[in-house]
Parts: sequence; structure tokens; C-alpha cells
Amino acid sequence: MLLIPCPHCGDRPELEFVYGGQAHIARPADPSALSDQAWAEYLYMRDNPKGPHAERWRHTHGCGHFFNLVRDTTSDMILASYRTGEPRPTLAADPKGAA
Amino acid sequence: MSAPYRTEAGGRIDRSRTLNFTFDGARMQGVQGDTLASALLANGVHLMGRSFKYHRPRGVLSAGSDEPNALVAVRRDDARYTPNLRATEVELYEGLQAESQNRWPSLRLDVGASARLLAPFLAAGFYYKTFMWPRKAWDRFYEPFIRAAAGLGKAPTQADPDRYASRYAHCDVLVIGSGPAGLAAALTAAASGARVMLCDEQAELGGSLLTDQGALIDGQPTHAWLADALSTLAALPNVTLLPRTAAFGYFAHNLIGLNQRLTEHLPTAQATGVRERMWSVRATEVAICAGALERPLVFPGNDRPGVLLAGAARTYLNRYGVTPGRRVAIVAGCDGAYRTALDLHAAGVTLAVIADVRPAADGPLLRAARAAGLIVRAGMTVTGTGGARRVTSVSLAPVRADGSVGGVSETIPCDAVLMSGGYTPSVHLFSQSRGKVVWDDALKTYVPGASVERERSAGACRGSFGLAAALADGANAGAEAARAAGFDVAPKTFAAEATEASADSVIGALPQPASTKTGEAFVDWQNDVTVKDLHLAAREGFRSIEHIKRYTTTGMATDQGKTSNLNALGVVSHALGAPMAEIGLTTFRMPYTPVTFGSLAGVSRGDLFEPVRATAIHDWAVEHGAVFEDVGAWKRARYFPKAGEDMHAAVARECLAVRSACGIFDASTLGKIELIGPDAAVFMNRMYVNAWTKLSVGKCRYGLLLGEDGFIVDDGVVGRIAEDRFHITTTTGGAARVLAKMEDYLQTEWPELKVWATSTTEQWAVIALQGPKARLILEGLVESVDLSPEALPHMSVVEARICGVTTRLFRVSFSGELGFEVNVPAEYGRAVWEAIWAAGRPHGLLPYGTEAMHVLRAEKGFIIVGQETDGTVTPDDVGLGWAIGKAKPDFVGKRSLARPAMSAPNRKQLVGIFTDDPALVLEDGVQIVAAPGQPTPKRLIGHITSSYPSAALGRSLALALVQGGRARMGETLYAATAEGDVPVRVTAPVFYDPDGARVNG
Amino acid sequence: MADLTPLTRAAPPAPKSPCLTNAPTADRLLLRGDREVMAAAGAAFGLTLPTLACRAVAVADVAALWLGPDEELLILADGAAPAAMVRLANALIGQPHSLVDISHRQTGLGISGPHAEAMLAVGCPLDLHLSKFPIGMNTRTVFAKTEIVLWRTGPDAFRIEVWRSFRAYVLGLLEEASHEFTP
Amino acid sequence: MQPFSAFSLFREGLKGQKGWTPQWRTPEPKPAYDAVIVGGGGHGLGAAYYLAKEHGLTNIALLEKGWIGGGNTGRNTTIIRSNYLFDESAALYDHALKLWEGLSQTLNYNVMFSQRGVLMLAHTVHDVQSFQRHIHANRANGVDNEWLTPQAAKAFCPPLNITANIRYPVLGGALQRRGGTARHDAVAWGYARAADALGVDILQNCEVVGIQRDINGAVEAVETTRGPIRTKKVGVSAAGHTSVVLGMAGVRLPLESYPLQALVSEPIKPVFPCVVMSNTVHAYISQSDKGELVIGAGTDVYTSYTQRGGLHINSHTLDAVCELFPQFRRMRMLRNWGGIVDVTPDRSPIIAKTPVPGLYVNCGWGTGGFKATPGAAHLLAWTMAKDQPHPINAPFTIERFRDGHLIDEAAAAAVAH
Repeated sequence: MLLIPCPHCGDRPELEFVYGGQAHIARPADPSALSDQAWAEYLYMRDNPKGPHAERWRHTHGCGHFFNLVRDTTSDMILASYRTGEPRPTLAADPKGAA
Repeated sequence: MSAPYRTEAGGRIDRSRTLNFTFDGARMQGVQGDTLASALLANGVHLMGRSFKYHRPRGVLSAGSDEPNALVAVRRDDARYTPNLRATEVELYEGLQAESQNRWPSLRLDVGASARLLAPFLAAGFYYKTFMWPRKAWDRFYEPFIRAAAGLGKAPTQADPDRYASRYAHCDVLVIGSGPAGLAAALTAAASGARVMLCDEQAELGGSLLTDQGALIDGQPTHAWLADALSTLAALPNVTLLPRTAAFGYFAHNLIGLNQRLTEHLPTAQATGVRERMWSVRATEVAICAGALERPLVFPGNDRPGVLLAGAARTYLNRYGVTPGRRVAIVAGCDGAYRTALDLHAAGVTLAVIADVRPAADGPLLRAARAAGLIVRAGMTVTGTGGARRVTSVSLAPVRADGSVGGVSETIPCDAVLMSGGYTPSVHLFSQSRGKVVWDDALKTYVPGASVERERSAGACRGSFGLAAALADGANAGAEAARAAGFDVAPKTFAAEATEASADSVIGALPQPASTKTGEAFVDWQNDVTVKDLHLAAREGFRSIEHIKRYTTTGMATDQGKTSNLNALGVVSHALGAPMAEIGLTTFRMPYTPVTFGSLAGVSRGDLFEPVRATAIHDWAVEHGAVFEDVGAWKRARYFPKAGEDMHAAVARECLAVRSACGIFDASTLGKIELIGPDAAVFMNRMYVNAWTKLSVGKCRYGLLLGEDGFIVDDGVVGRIAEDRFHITTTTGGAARVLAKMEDYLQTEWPELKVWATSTTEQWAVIALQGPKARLILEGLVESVDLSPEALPHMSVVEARICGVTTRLFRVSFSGELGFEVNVPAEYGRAVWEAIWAAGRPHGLLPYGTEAMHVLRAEKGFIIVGQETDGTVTPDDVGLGWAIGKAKPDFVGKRSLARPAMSAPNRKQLVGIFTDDPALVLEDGVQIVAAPGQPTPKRLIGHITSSYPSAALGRSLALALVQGGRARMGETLYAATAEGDVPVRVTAPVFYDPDGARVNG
Repeated sequence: MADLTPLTRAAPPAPKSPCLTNAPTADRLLLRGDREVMAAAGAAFGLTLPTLACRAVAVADVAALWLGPDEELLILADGAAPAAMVRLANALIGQPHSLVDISHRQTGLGISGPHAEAMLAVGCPLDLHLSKFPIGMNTRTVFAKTEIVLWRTGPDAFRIEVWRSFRAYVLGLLEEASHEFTP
Repeated sequence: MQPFSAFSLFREGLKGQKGWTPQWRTPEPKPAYDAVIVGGGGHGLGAAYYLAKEHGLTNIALLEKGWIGGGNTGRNTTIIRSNYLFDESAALYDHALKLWEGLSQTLNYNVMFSQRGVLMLAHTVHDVQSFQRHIHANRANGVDNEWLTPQAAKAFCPPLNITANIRYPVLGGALQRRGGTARHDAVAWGYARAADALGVDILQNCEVVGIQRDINGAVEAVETTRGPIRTKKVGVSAAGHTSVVLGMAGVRLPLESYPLQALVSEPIKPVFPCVVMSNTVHAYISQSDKGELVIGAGTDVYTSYTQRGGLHINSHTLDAVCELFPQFRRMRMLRNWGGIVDVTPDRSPIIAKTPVPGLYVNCGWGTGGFKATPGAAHLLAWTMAKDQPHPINAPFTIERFRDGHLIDEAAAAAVAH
């Protein structure tokens, strides 16, 4: 059971959270303008990286808010926690960060 | 009669408290403080078990949780029967009944031991190579035979009545292990004010200090220092001491699982409380002080009862006052064995010989042994042991400088052989924490490398052997942990005076003359894995230690390789000619020691297994004889049978009541969401397929919700309470899902929208009144609201008062009849229900349940999400294309509906189905085919989604999803039932009142 | 004509364990909105709604519990909700917000005594040590397989708010836990 | 290949087991192969075997980053069944089941396939309806599956608690008698030995670190930790690591990898004669030949490559097991382990060509890959050899996610209403 830093409530046990999958996949503004392939990319295609992963969590049984984590999927160590809408932070351990 | 192998004095036992117990029915006596193993040894019983594969007679090997041989079952009664317990861990209590296992008819005469005669043919992995012909014989003959021979103890046969508990706990510093390192760590950390938990798997805290004698700490004898240390810790409010508590698993982010045994050591009459408790401890910092495990030596006959670990023998002597024999041979692979020799000598036990398998051993302990007049023969190997169910001799031969074994074996009579190859650091928990172990050339063992979690190892578990080193290491670890957890720490030092041992040790098989058969040199005792088996695996091309483990099963017994892993590695290293560091270790998996299922399950049983959700009207339904069904966590009344009625009769009666008079139905479980804000309608437009902008206040609309993949996920009536306020209903099972989905879009996709969703599912009790007399019944109860069709037409909602309380009164129908849904605050639910019930009874009002509700809606062709839909169904598939707001540019799922597959001509569409035989009610899920009599696999074109006998129609009806169904009206298709293909007619999916007149009352 | 005298709210039976009590019957409002909304709402009650995460503020007959950055739970005296809603609606004119009467959605349980923390630790994974979960702290959290709002009201006293259909489960677990502490 | 039989075992027994030879070679990588399989689990080893056996390719390498059979093949609860709902799935899994039925003989390696029957329990009215739909569909598809009343279920599995006083009483069950279990390691080793005998090079400790493509975008080589290997056909069967490997060729997949745990009890004498699954209370249990109760636990909620799950997942598994089998409450968990399962949005696998010529993939098996081992291997080999799918795997494309032709078994079983 992970210990997850909620940007609002601090470190909380994983049981209070619901996982929300890969972060920073915005719903297209005009889905009808997308090809089937592009729509399938949005709906289904995921990075599934082995290493740092920016992902959504919701503190469902806490403050109720969504936020993002960068977590290393090879160790489950959490590298960063930030609010929804903020960019993926730049981290030494995470080459995919904001840069 | 006092036990023959009990010493005159000494040990941490209470000799004044005699305890009676039985082993395989034989009555014996031990004393308070004994384990079953020590009590049996005191009675001269070494033979305690039989091995897994060859059923070889086995004695106790160790004195702790690493024991592979002495597995027993303990019976309190038929329901409290526990197999596979280690006699070394079973604490003796008055009246304890223990049984040996894996033998028939008795431990001494075991028929299964004839497997030993077949041993040459039953080498590692033999079962992969045979039992293949004839094909059918595996299931019927070979496998049952293998299974009957395998297994150890017997499963309990009755439900376990004992209680189990679970608890979350938090601390600044968790210290695992209460030996010298653990105590030093705990004392140091606790002095800083940090919250400290100290756990140890043993009944008494103290670890090796419970066995060690002769050393001094801070000038005190170890036992005195231990008592002081424990009383110091026990007096501190910031310290929790947990004996009988095994740290079994190290999980992500410093969560450690502890299993605490609370009543296993108590006589049955007192063992009434919680049996075991599982702790989930979140520790800021962890100090692992888990000690080290003694390694056996690998030589032929090393599994004979009476052959045991030297350090274990010392524990039996010093802690339990028991000697393993009267004339003892010691085989030393490390200095530690000499401590045993010296203590036994001091206790008056005859030492037949001390054979040191190291060519040039020396050191203070050897010198002390020699000084005591003991004969030490260095550079020896053991070529075998004698005896049947108890060792009677040991055979020794000298090892030449080149490593070959020379000369003639000399056989020395003895009644116990005590061996020690050295100590293996217990890196299990460190490894579970995902730290990588590294090979230490000097220590010839694996030790913890860099940490991943916030932990550190101290003492013997990281190779800091010796009392002084362990104390210093522990104090450092305790200080470092407390500091890392944010506490100011005063350094502590502990002065130790003890004879130190060298790190010199032995791993793998002892050298043997070429003629020696290695088939009886055991590496893994319980699973009967020998040196020969490991060589066979190497010969057959297995290179990875994981493969060798799996092929030979070494390390996979109930001790999980605690005594065997490093020796197996040594043998494999020798066989493959590769250094041990290159071969690597197998993964250490949790649990460190076995954990009771009940403890892991904790309090979660019966009604506490999962919440039982009941509505405000539930008790009324119980009182009126309802039969309930589980829907999610809810209990819903399924039907209300009268005496003698089966479900069909009750449902038919309930349906007719609704069609002819009125029915009352508890719809409280439906999900309800209050959506409020200036952007409420905009949000509804984006979420639901329907158009909401033009829905007037006070009016309702059937809402349909899709996933982004275009498939139906939920539905329900939505009422507009105000311009900026909607009352949304969802399915019972979908309530939480829908709300979560709304929050997701609101927070992450459209944060600019000013609208909020709040669950009101449990705020409202919902009482549905359906039937032509519904208005008549309600009219007398509702204040100041006109219920007439003109004032409150179908699909409208009004805020009113009923029986003096606020209600949201919906004019809706899920039955096709005139209907109302009375929403009242839940704590008034039952009272209002009873008022309506009283008012309605003169009009023929009857309660109905979910089953009648399903029939009524099926008669009208209304879908149920989860029954007509299955996550692969679009609105058009079930004839709900009309609900889609055509002018809307976008809504959740819209884009997916444009994908090619969603408009394929052969999509399944909702239709009605009539069987030719009106009495025939098809089973749910029967498949539809176009042509009868096809061989399998048939071409399936659809399936029945709902099927009922309809009292209103006087015949059966069904709904089905059929490929191209709407173009098949009137066609004859076939239902592929178990009895054969039955002709059916495709019809429109509205069976009753197709014009919808009745809903208007 | 049926009897139209106002009904009384059904109350659950008292818990068996002496450590557990039913909280007094109460009204509850759930307020959602931004910081300005919370400030204005507080002013309407003459108190400052907590802006610090996971903190509750209580005055005579109103308690305001921070549940989320835009979410406050107001616990009021039985029957006080309708008037409070009017008062809040007036105070919040022109400010987008959501105010929902959830008086009957949940019920309150009191848990107190020297074993209160340990009993809660049967199902609550939070660190409830007074230094980590001080008096006045409240939060939504989990209790075994359900959700609760937990509010520390004293050194050895907590209040649980739980959705009504989960009350029996929470109570059952706490009573099961109480067996560990009563010989 | 040195034959395995009762006779050879007897003969070797007399000779002290000294005459056995390696079950497969430990070759050095060659610079080029006609085909390369990435992933040395049962699926990959089987694909290599079928490519050699049925399609005449013998210059094949199988690349395994660790040791063969060390991934999900060796980490699952070995449940085998084929009673899936949709025609496409039933055909796929029954293809595998039919291969299982002769696999020991085909490979001359006892994989201990034991048709003990798989009993899936229904606890709600919705479960009953769903299982009846499965049973009817299976019967029409020629797949065995039958309904058992609670009493019949108890007769089939005597330890089962069918009393009404549990939270979710057993309302009945669907039994596939042809279902059962097999010995997972033996499957990997059996395929490895048979493939090796046909000339396949099994290269362990050989991790793929890159995929090279020619100017037309087609596969021309793989880079490995043991050097580059030229090849024009690469079949990837890397389970949880598929996204990583396919990413090397620029192919994105609709996959997420989750930790899945399983555990065994200490061994006991035979007490559990079949396999029992309960999706509603999440209990999956059987007893191994060794006597251990083998129990499948759930996946964690987040993606991870750690091969480790949470403690609470085990608690939730064992409370369910103890509800259904309350006499096992005193049994003890001996060993727990984690695997990495790759999950697709519709919970059905992909066995298909990829957009990159010469690159094929077999993935997305989620928690159900072991049962499909021979079938998936056979179909991947077919698809690679013929550069087109077999009719059975034709629906299991990547493109189905673009076009909406999903095969959603999980949604079909989901609870609602």
C-alpha cells in the first residue's frame, strides 16, 4: 500500500485514492475533427513506461481532488506530486519532465 | 518421572510448573517455558517428523522458525486443528495435543517410507519425464497417486471459530528483531522520544541473548542486562513491545506486515480471545535487526534424527535446560560450534569428538576448547552417520591438502551429532524492501547493499557478527533511524565482553571420497533435495539458480530455504564451476514465515466481509416477508411471497396488482446526484447524450450516459428542479461510478464550468407508486399540490409536502402505468411508506419487488443497464437513438459512435421475442440462430437478454439482441436451448400498451 | 384524510459498546464553492470557515468541517437546515456555489475512551496519534471497506460521520474491535 | 532429443541418473536468424517451437532477458479454461484447450495438465443470468460448460461453504469439466526442450535493447545485450514488458502493465479436487500436485513493473477465500509473488501484425495468459510464418481499437442495475 502525497492533504495511504491512469492526456476540444486513428490514440494508446510515469490520482476518500504524481514504475517511488493543470515538473530523475 | 534429558538447573524455564502434553497420543511432561521441541528432546524424543518426498524419519534440526523437519499438527478440537506447525515454535501448554504428519500408520512405522527404495528412480524432476502414457492415465491414476503421497499435514475439516484482528499502526522507528542489535537500536531510538515499535517472532524478547551465557554487557551478565533493557523499554510510553510478532513482509513505502500470535501459547480454556492480529505498520524509519540463520553441513546421513545444528543445541541447553544427547559429536565448520561444545562440556555432557572440517582452524574459542581438555580434530570430513531412527555413530575421514579425502573412515559412536557451517545473515526483509544484496567475499555470504526504502540493517543480519559489533551496530542504526525521523539523538554505547568468533565458515557439500554416494547428503531437508539432485539439474542444463530451485524444489518447502539456500548455492557453484557471486540468489518473497489466512483476512467475515447496505424501508420489507437479492452491496427486496407462493406466483400477483390497481416499490437504492451551478445545463449537455437546454424547470427527461468508447454505461430519469439545479438518478450499481466520472470531467477537463455534483443517494428514501390508482392513493397524503394530469403530467417533478415532510414528487413510470416516485428525507422514509401503505390498502395496493419491476418494464420494452446492455451496446442498438441530442456538437462518447464498427449492418439490435409455445419461458442468455439444426460451432446471431412469463399478456415474452434485428420483424428464428432449437418470432420490443396510453392514468 | 402532523426522524438504536454513542440528531449542509464563497458563508454564521486543510471549526450550534479545497460540511442542530439554507442563499447571491441538504444522507457516531484510537485503527489507515491527528482535525478517510469522515473532538474522543447505509458496518466493526479491549 | 519415458527413467535410475544430458543447449548468439522471438515465457517458447515444427523455419532465436519461464509463466495460478462468452474468445481459448489436451505427448514432457474442472461461482441474480448466457453460448459453440446448483457445486467441491449465512451466498456455479490446471514450469521447459531439438537457439540473459528498421521501415535487426542480431521477422511475446519492446520500433499499444499477485499455502494432503473461481467475491483457488492451495489475488490499481503488490490485496483475497472455505482460516500463506500483467482496454489479447513490416506481437493477456499458452504460441507462429493472421486470431488486431470492433469479455460480465 503506497503512501501518496496529496497536494492538499499531505501523505495519505493509497486506500484513500483512486488511480486515474496516464496524466496530461487532454480530451480533444473537437473530437469530431479527429480521424479514427487519432481518436483511438486519445482513447486507448498509453505510454506504459518502465520508469518515471506522470499519472492521475484522485483523493477520492479524502479531499476529493484529482492531482498528478510522477512515479517510477520500476520502484513505485514517488518523484513528484502536483496539482491538476500544472505542468509535469522538471526532475533530475525524470528526463520526460517539463523540458 | 522427570524428563531424562533435562539438565539439573539453568535455562529460562519454570521447572516448578509441570505441563502434561501428548505427542501422537503418548503422554509426556514438560515445563512452563518449553517449546514442544524442547519438551520432546527432554523426553529423549528426536524423531518428530517425516520428510515430504521419501518419508525419511527426521529429528528436529533447529530451534526456531527455520525448522524444516519437526512439523506437527496441534489439535485443540476438530475446528481448532492446525497443521504444519514447527515444534520449535509451538509453546507448550497444559493439555497440548500434538500429532506428527505425513506418515501412516505411525511415525515410527511409515509405509510411505518405502518410497526410499525407489529413491534412485525418483530424482529431481522425475515426474516431468514419465506418467505420460496412456494420456488419460494422468488424471485418473498417476496424479491422484502423486497427490496422495504429497502434502504434509491435513487441512482442518471445520470452520475455524476463532477471532482474528487487524490493526493499522504508525511509528517513527520500527525495530525488527530483539537481539543485541535490536535492543541497542530500540534503546537508542526510544531515548530520543521517537515512537518506537520493537517486534520479535519469538515468545521472549532477547534473541541470541536468551542463549548466550558468559558474556558481559556494561559489566552485567547478559541475562541481567537483558532484563534491565526490557524493563527500561517497557516503562517508556513511546515504546511498543511486540513479542510473538513476526515481521513477515516489507511492502512499498515502508509498510511492514507483522503477525502477532496472541493465544496460541495458552491452554485451551484460556485461549478465548483474538487468536492472531495482523499489524500493518507504516514506519517512518526501519531498523532491521533480524540476526542470522545457522547453516547445516552437507554430508551423507546428515538428516538422521539426532543430527542437529550446534547453535540450536546450545539454545536447547541454555534456554530450555535440555541436552540433545549424552555422548555428543560435534562437527564444526565455524568457531560458533565451540561455544556449544564448551557449554555442553560444562553441563557434564560427554563430547565424543569435535571434528573441525576446516583445514587450519584456530582462535580463542578453539583454544578454550582445547584448554578445557576437549579433543579437537581439524581438517576432517564426515563420510556418513549410523543409526535408523536415531543417530548412533558418525564416520570421519581426514581431508588432504589438495581437498581429496584420504584414509579410512573412522566411526565414532555417539547419540547426537551437532553441526554448524556458520551463520547466514537474514537478509530476507531487506531483500523484500527491494534493496539488492551483495556478495561479501570476506564473510563468504550475501549482505545488504544500498537501501531503497528508509531502512538500515544492523547486527548479524548485515554480517556484523559478535556481541560487541552487534550492540554497536544496533546503537548506530537506532540513532540514525531516529535522526532520520526528525529526532535529536544522544549517542549510546554498550560495552561488551565476549569471546569473539572468526568469520571463517563452510558453504556447500563437505568433500567426500569418490565412492561416497551423495544421494543421502541433504541440502533441503523437508523437500528431500540432495547434492545428487542439484548435480542432476546442472547436468540437465539448468543454469539459473531460479531454474535449479524450481526443478529440484530446493528452498521451496515450508521453511522457504532458510537452512538450505546458501548450501544449495554452494553445491551449484561447485557443479557449474562458477563463483557463487555470479550465480546469484533466488528472490526472497514474503512472507518471512507463514502467515495464517485468518490473520490476513482479519475481522472481515460474515456481515463484516463487506458492508450490507439496507434502505430506510428495509425492515418493513423484512417484516412483510420479502425475499432479498444482493445488488452491489445493497439488499433489495426481490419479491414478497405469501404463504405457499413460489417466486413466479408472487411476481405474477405483484405485476397484476400494478396493472390493475397499484403497487408500492422501494426504489431508494437508485443513485441520486444533485447537480447545481450556473453551468449545470451546459455540463449535462456534455455528459449525457440528451439535449438539456430546453428542458423546463419542473420537467424530467430520460438521460442516457455513455463511456467515451460510445457504449452505454448508465441511465436514469433527470429532473430539472431549477434553472441551475438538476436531480439526476442513476442505476443502483452505477451511482458511485457516475459521480466519479462527473468529478473527473469537472475537475480535469472542464474546470471552468461553475457546477458541482453532490451525492444525495442516501439523503432520499424513494417510494415508487405505480398503477392506475396511484393518484387516488397519493392525493390524500400530499399537501397543496395538484396531482392532476394537467398540473403534473407524466415526466414532471414538483417540490411538495407529504405527511408533513418535504418531498420531491416525481411523476414518472418504469412500469408503463400511471406512476409517482415520492422522494422523502431518508429518516422519514419508513413512516411515509407506512402512511402510503395504510392509505393504499383499501385500493388494493401491494408491495412489489425487483423481480416484478423487471417484468413490468420488460412488458414495456424498457432496458435495464447491465441486462440489455453489457458494455458493448450503443444507444442505437437498444433503440434509444432518439434520446441523442442530434444538434449537439459533442458529448461524452459521441465521437466513438462514428467509428466504423458502431454502424456496421450486422450490429445486434433490441427486439421482442415470442416463442411459438406461449407457455415456454426461455432461459436468460439463450442464443439465437437463424437456421435450426446447425452443428457446433453454430452461427450465433443474438441472445435473449430478458425473459419472463407475463401475467398481463398471459404468455411468455422475451427481449433479445439480434443481428439486424429491427429488419427482421415477423421473422422466425430459433432459440438454441439445451433441449434443441426452438422456433421463435421476432416482434417489436414493446409488448404491453404499445401506444403508451396507460401512463397518463 | 391521513394524519398530516409532522413525522419525527427515525433514529437508530444505541450502540452496545460503552465507547460508542449515537451523535445527536443533526442537520447537515454540504457547501461547494471557491474561497470567496466560503468566506461569505462563514460570515453568515459569524465564524471563519476553515481554510486550513483537514480542520474543523465549531461554535455553539454550527460545526464546519473542511472536506476539500472547495467543500465544507456544515453540521447544524436538528431542524436548523431550512433556515440556514435561506440565510446562506442570501449571503451568497451572485456567487456561484452549490448548497445541498444532506441531513439524512449520513449519521454521526461518537467514539471515546482510552481505546478510541486503537479501535479506529482496526479499519482506519491514518496515523491517529494526537501529535499527527490533533483535536479539531477532520478528514474524509476510509474505514475498512467503506468511507467515513473522522473528526477528533477531544484527546480520547472522535466523531464519525458515515453514510446511513454503511452505519451498521462501521458500528459492527467497532464493536468487533471492542472485544480486543474488554476482557 | 533424449526421450523421456518410464523406461528411460528406470534405466537412468540404475545408472545413478548420470546419463541425462542438457534439456536444451546454451548456445552463443549467431549474427543472423530467419526469425527472432522476444520473450522466453510459454507463449514465446511455444511460438518458436511451432515455427520450427509446423512452418519449417529452423534458424530461429528466442531471446530472453532473464531466464526462461521466469515471467508470468512461472508466476500464475495455472488455471486453464475456455468457457468465454464471445464467439471470438471461445474459439481462441478452445483452440488452446485442445492443444493442452495432447501437450505432454506432443512435447514428450509431462506438463501435468489435469482436467480437474473449473467451477465459477455465482453469488447474485446478475451472476446467474450472466453465467447462463455463457453456458448457452458455449454450448452452441461446442465448448463444455454446465450449470450446477449449490448442492451440486458442493458435491463437486466438498469444502465449499454453501450455507445462506454468508455475505454473498453461493447461488450456483458454471462448471467446465475440461478445464483444470497444469505445471507452469514444465510448459516452459517442455517447449524449450522440444524447440531446442528442432534447432531453435534459446538465448537467456539476452535482453533486447533496440529494434532496427530498414529504409522502408521494415524490421532488419534487433540489438541485444549480447550484440546485434539480423532478422526480418520479430515476434514479441513479452507480456508486461511489451510496451517497452514495441516502443523500440515506435509502435504504441493500448496496454497498461499492472502488478498481479498470487500465493500458496503450506502443503496439505488432498482436500480440494478442482478449481474454484469467484469473480464476485474475488477468490480463485485450487490445490497443486504438491499439496499447496494455490490462490490468485487481485491486481493493484496502479501500473507498475515492480513484480510486487500491496499487502491489502492479499487480505482482500484471503477474506474472500475464508468466506467460501471457512475451514481454511487456520491454513497459512507460505509464499506470495507478483507478476506484471499487460492489460488492454477490452481485456482481450492482441495477436497480430503491427504497423511495422516484419514485427508481430502477442500481448494483452491480462490475468489470463497461461491458459492460452499453446494456442497463442501456435497462432503467433502462424501469423509470423504466413505474414497474415489465422482465422482464429484475425479479430484480435490492434486496429480493432481504432474501428471499435472490441471484444469486451470483462464488460460483458460486469455488474450493474
